[in-house]
Amino acid sequence: MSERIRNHMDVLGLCALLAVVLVTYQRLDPTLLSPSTITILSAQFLPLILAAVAQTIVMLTGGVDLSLGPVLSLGMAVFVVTAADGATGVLAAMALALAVTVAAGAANGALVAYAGLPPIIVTLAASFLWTGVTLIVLPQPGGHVPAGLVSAYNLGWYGIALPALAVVVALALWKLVRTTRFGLALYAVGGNEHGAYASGIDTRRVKILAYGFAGLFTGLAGIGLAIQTGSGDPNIGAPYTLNSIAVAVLGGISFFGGVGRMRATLLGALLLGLLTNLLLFTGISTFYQLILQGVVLVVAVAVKTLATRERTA
Amino acid sequence: MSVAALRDNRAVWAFGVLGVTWLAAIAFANGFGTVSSVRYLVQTASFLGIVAIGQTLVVMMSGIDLSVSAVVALSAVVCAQVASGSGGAAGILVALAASVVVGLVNAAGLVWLRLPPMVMTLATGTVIAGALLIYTDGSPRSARIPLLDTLANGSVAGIPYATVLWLAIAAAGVWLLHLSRLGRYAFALGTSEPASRASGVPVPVTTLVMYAACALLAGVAGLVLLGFTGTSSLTMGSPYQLLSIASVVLGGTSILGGRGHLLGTVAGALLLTLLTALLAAWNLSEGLRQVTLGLLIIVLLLAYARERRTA
Amino acid sequence: MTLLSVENVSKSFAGVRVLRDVSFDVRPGEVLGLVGENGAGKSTVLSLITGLLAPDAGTVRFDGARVHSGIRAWSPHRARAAGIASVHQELSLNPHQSVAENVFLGAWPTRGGLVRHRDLVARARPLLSRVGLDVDPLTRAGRLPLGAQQLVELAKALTGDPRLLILDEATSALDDDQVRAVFRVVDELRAAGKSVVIVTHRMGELFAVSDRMTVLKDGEVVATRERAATDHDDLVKLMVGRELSDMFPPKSKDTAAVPAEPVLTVRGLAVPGSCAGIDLDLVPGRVIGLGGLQGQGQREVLRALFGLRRHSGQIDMDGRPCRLATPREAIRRGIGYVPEDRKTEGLHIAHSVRANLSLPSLRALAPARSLTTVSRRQEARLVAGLVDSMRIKASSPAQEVRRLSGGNQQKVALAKWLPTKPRVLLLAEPTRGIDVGTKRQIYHHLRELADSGMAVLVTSGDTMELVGLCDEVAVMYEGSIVDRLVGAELTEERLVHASVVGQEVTHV
Amino acid sequence: MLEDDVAKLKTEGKVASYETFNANGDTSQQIAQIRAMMQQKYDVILVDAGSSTALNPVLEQAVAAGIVVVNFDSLVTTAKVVRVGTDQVAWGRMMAQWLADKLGGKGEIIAMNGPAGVSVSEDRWKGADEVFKKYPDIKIVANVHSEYNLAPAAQAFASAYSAHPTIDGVFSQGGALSAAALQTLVKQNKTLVPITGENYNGFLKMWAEKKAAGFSSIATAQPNYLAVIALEAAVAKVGGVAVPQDITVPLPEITDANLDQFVKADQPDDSYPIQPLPQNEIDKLIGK
Repeated sequence: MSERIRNHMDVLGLCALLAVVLVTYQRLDPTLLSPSTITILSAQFLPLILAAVAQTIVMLTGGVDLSLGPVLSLGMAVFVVTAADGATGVLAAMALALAVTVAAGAANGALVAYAGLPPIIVTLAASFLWTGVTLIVLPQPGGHVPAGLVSAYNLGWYGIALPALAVVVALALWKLVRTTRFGLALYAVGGNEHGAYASGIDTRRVKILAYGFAGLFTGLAGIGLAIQTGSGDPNIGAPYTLNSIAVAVLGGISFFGGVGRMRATLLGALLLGLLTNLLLFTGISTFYQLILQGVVLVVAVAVKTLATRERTA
Repeated sequence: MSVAALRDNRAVWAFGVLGVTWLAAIAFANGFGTVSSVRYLVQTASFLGIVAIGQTLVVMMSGIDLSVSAVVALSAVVCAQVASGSGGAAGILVALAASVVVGLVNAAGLVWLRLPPMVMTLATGTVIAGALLIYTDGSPRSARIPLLDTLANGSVAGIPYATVLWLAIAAAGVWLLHLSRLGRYAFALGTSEPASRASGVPVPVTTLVMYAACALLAGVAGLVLLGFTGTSSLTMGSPYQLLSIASVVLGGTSILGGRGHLLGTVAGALLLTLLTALLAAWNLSEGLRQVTLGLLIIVLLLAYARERRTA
Repeated sequence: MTLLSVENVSKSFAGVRVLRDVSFDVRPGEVLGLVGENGAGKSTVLSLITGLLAPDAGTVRFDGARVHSGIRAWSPHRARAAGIASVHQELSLNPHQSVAENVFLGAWPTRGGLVRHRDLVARARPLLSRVGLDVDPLTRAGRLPLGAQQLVELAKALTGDPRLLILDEATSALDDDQVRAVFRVVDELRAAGKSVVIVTHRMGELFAVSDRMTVLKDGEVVATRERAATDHDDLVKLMVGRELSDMFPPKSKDTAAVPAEPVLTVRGLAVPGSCAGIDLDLVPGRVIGLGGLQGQGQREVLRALFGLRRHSGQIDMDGRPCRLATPREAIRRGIGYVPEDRKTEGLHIAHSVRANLSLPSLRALAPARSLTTVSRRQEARLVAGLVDSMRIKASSPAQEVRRLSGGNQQKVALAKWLPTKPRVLLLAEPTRGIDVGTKRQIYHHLRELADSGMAVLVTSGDTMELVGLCDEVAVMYEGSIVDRLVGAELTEERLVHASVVGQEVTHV
Repeated sequence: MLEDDVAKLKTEGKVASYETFNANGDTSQQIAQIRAMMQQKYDVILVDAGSSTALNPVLEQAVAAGIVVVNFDSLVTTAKVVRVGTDQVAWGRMMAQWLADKLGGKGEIIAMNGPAGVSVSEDRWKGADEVFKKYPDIKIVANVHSEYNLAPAAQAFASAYSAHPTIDGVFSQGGALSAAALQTLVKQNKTLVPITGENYNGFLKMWAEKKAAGFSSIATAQPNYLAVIALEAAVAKVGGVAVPQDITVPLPEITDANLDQFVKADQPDDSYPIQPLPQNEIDKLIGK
């Protein structure tokens, strides 16, 4: 079954790298595996992980989402503007924020599906749009997140790392979606769109749903970031657009669609996050962090491409 | 050219939309008819326009350059830094050389490492941003270089030098992309890479030249900006990253490559600058302004930049 | 009683009528052959039936009901639900998903809303064996050879237990064994009272399987014939409107005489995983064929000689060793290549006829002394000459290649090499999916080129073509040349026999 | 300036080691860095906040962990850390008041603001808006947002200006913005209307140059000694001094009259010249 081994090669490679990073990390920070460190780290990584999940979904359809950062900010803004104290208040605000980001994603998807515009330029134009909407919802940093929620999330809740739990739940949700017909159709549309259409798959519906799901996970990332920081900031999402692409690519998701696994994206996000943190411990100037990020990206993708490419002259 | 061919030519559309928008601006907004306003618009459009011409070269071969923003900053910062020690001429040369090197590195990554253009240029952009932080220790310098000062701020017969430079670059670009052999190769690559390889298109050379030219133009834009403001900063290129791509697309060039005309990008850059200026002239909140800009771009793309369905 | 009826259907694209008043019907338990030259409108008619297109006028009825009416538009989705399945020459598989996933593409069986892989595999197996395919259902579809992928398509078409199966050039990538498997399925369906519409350019297959044949020409139905009431010549006459006696040009006159010096000698050519020990002598004036079943390494030999595959072995040109590591080197040495996959590798289909024809010759049209500026005048002259001599039918040189018929596309893919004055021409499946009239033209062109001193190497899955066209055929089996047929030995029987040597199954 | 002070305090034995972290505009990154500092048990964290709200939880945790956290320049909203800054609303008020007086309470102006959605620009505008509300005859014809960066600011101003060439003054929130506005007027050879400013040397130089031509301005500063005060406050707090939670440093005022003391003709454009604050003033501010 070399076929299956080949399919898991990149995941195994990422796992090995991650193990190396974790061991190094553990030596520099022995509290790595304590509940409080896990809570803190997972709170820190959650937005990037979920943003990368969203980006992965879009990339699986063969697209790319340049409006991810603004939509993340939008979700955050709607959440902090509407969040009231108490469980119902928070849940209502979450639902509203997610509804808005799902709608934003679905709007992107509808433009891609019906307008015949390439995803990259639809989402490029949409990035201006959603930035504007965010600024209307939340003109300056502020808003309100119940203090109890913030501390439970960041410091642990009866010893449970809520952010880690949230990531696990989100990924389980994806796993479920992945095994539905829609999940398979998503891969089919990404792998051969015309073929999928000719086989009776409603490719437009699949795309709109896919972008909608991406909106959902982007919104969750925004809410996570809001709870982590206890407030909203209309500009905070911007770096996530390119970072999420970097993570997805690191996880082996192809720009051409139809190829890649979510667990690889997860590993990519953890790897990139831990590596950056590691630099903070080693005392190397943080200026080198960007260089490291760029080099890791190039090396990882180049190794994968060169290892798997057809042997042409 | 027949009427049907004109209707199908999206670059012509871009100029049409630009003309209509401009007329509408003159009719319905204050001050857009004056000579000084026109002059200022074309001057400010030049910065974006120069970057966008470079971007067109790579988009046409189905690539994309996400490192242009970093190269704009790189060129300005390096020039300012070097000029303070070794004089303006050295600064300019070193800055342009550094830009070209970035372009060559990008192309090398695509050709020999087979990376997708988005990944490679994103990565070089990130690395440059980091390298600039280290190089300047976080605080880049300012510099007054007479040549750049004149280039950015001077004018001849009422036309800003920056605009003259832009148009000259556009003319060179038209030759490179539409008249020269290399341009044909770029179009071929943009349409189908396997067919191009099998037709003997020199893929490495074409890629190297086009990406180097793109980076060089981003570097030129950085220098003009340095001359315009007299200062360099690490983020001075960021507005040009997405706007240069938007200009290319609004100019009717297909983001998938192989279709469009470089002159359309000139219209695209002007159109974007004009729209931004129009929105600035209206007293809207920044949020509404962004929403309007986003919607306008989407509407324009829907009007004439739709891709043909392959089905 | 009819299952499907097409009534007075018309359809235009961009003002060009491609179908005019087309009517025919398909009865239950019947196999209808739909024949006609390329561009006659067969694919368009089929697209109307499968929901990829809607007609401008006329009606399509399936099971008595009009399909293009009502609130919901007819679509592949609805067609499939109604019991219409189709297999096309162009694959609709997703290369990245498993065979099992592909077999149920778009109609995955679920339990509790979820798709279980174990179910998929279990349910895919019988379907795969029904089409004679022995592969692990978990293999990625993209890893299978082309013919096997085509059979996966067929298995996929059978999933919904279709009442009407459409086979559109579905056998063109298959070898004889695989074709037999397909026909077995067709017979089963017919026996079960289901219907089949088949489109193929291989006349033999058509007569082997159809009950009736409807002939399309220039978008109109010219005749529908019972199989018993027609023969090969009759059909061809209907398709092209004239008799086709001289399908193949006469072969080179001096086969028996001492051949000229080979321009390219190949010794021990090997491509890892595909072929080994290949010896070939390509001689000016001669057309050499590479025969055998599908996928025996023929394609890789050509790709290696054109520098598209890494290879080892001794290649001499004019008696001197040469390296063919990239297509550019091959082209510089005077080699031209017309790949079987013309839409991705042979042509820039989104570009104009002009741009395609001039691309390999730009070095001459834009020399360094003109600062590499392409001379439009010379280019126009070159293109006009080629369009004229190859009789390429295009509205203008600016027309996009994808708008041309398959035959004209193939002519462009061939013509673009001529100005580079190649000494060796490599062609893979030069007439796949091309109508009879154009086939004939291409055969004659190839012979003319050979007569003018070119060495031609052709691979083909069509034995008749190899026998009719080539001076010599090297038969490949599992990556090696197992037989060489020249002169009187070169017959269809010998060729087929050599192709299956080493196989347990004997040819019937 | 901060480095000098660090060196001084090191020789006095009050600071053992000192590290700089740069988040490069990424707030999530800044949070990660502060976490790392907490884990490495720094005694003092000085922070120039990338977001006015996003850092609140992590900084509060740092305080809870016993670290002395002093926030300077761009301030956060939590009251649990020591904040050293200026009153941005007052900044806007001061500039707007000067402009209103200059125009005699009447005229058309363009407002040049910093990037939308950032507290500093929103606060400065809040102060200015309060003032302008009192003068119904002052009409804000265009309200422009741009980065605190010359090139985009110049483009934004030029756009607004070409639509409204008859303005009587410019309210500007920052030095680069003021410089961009003034530069545009000079380049286009237009009347030099009053423009509010900041101690951005490029602007000060141009102001000094055009003063003779009748250009008038006012400028204030976000003094770079805020960092020094922050450091001194932190060291004092570790040393047991009762440092106030909020240290509001008074805004300096640069006018046509005292411009010469500030402008530094020999220094680059992007420096922010300021008169140093005497040590006794600092001590007073930090409650020594």
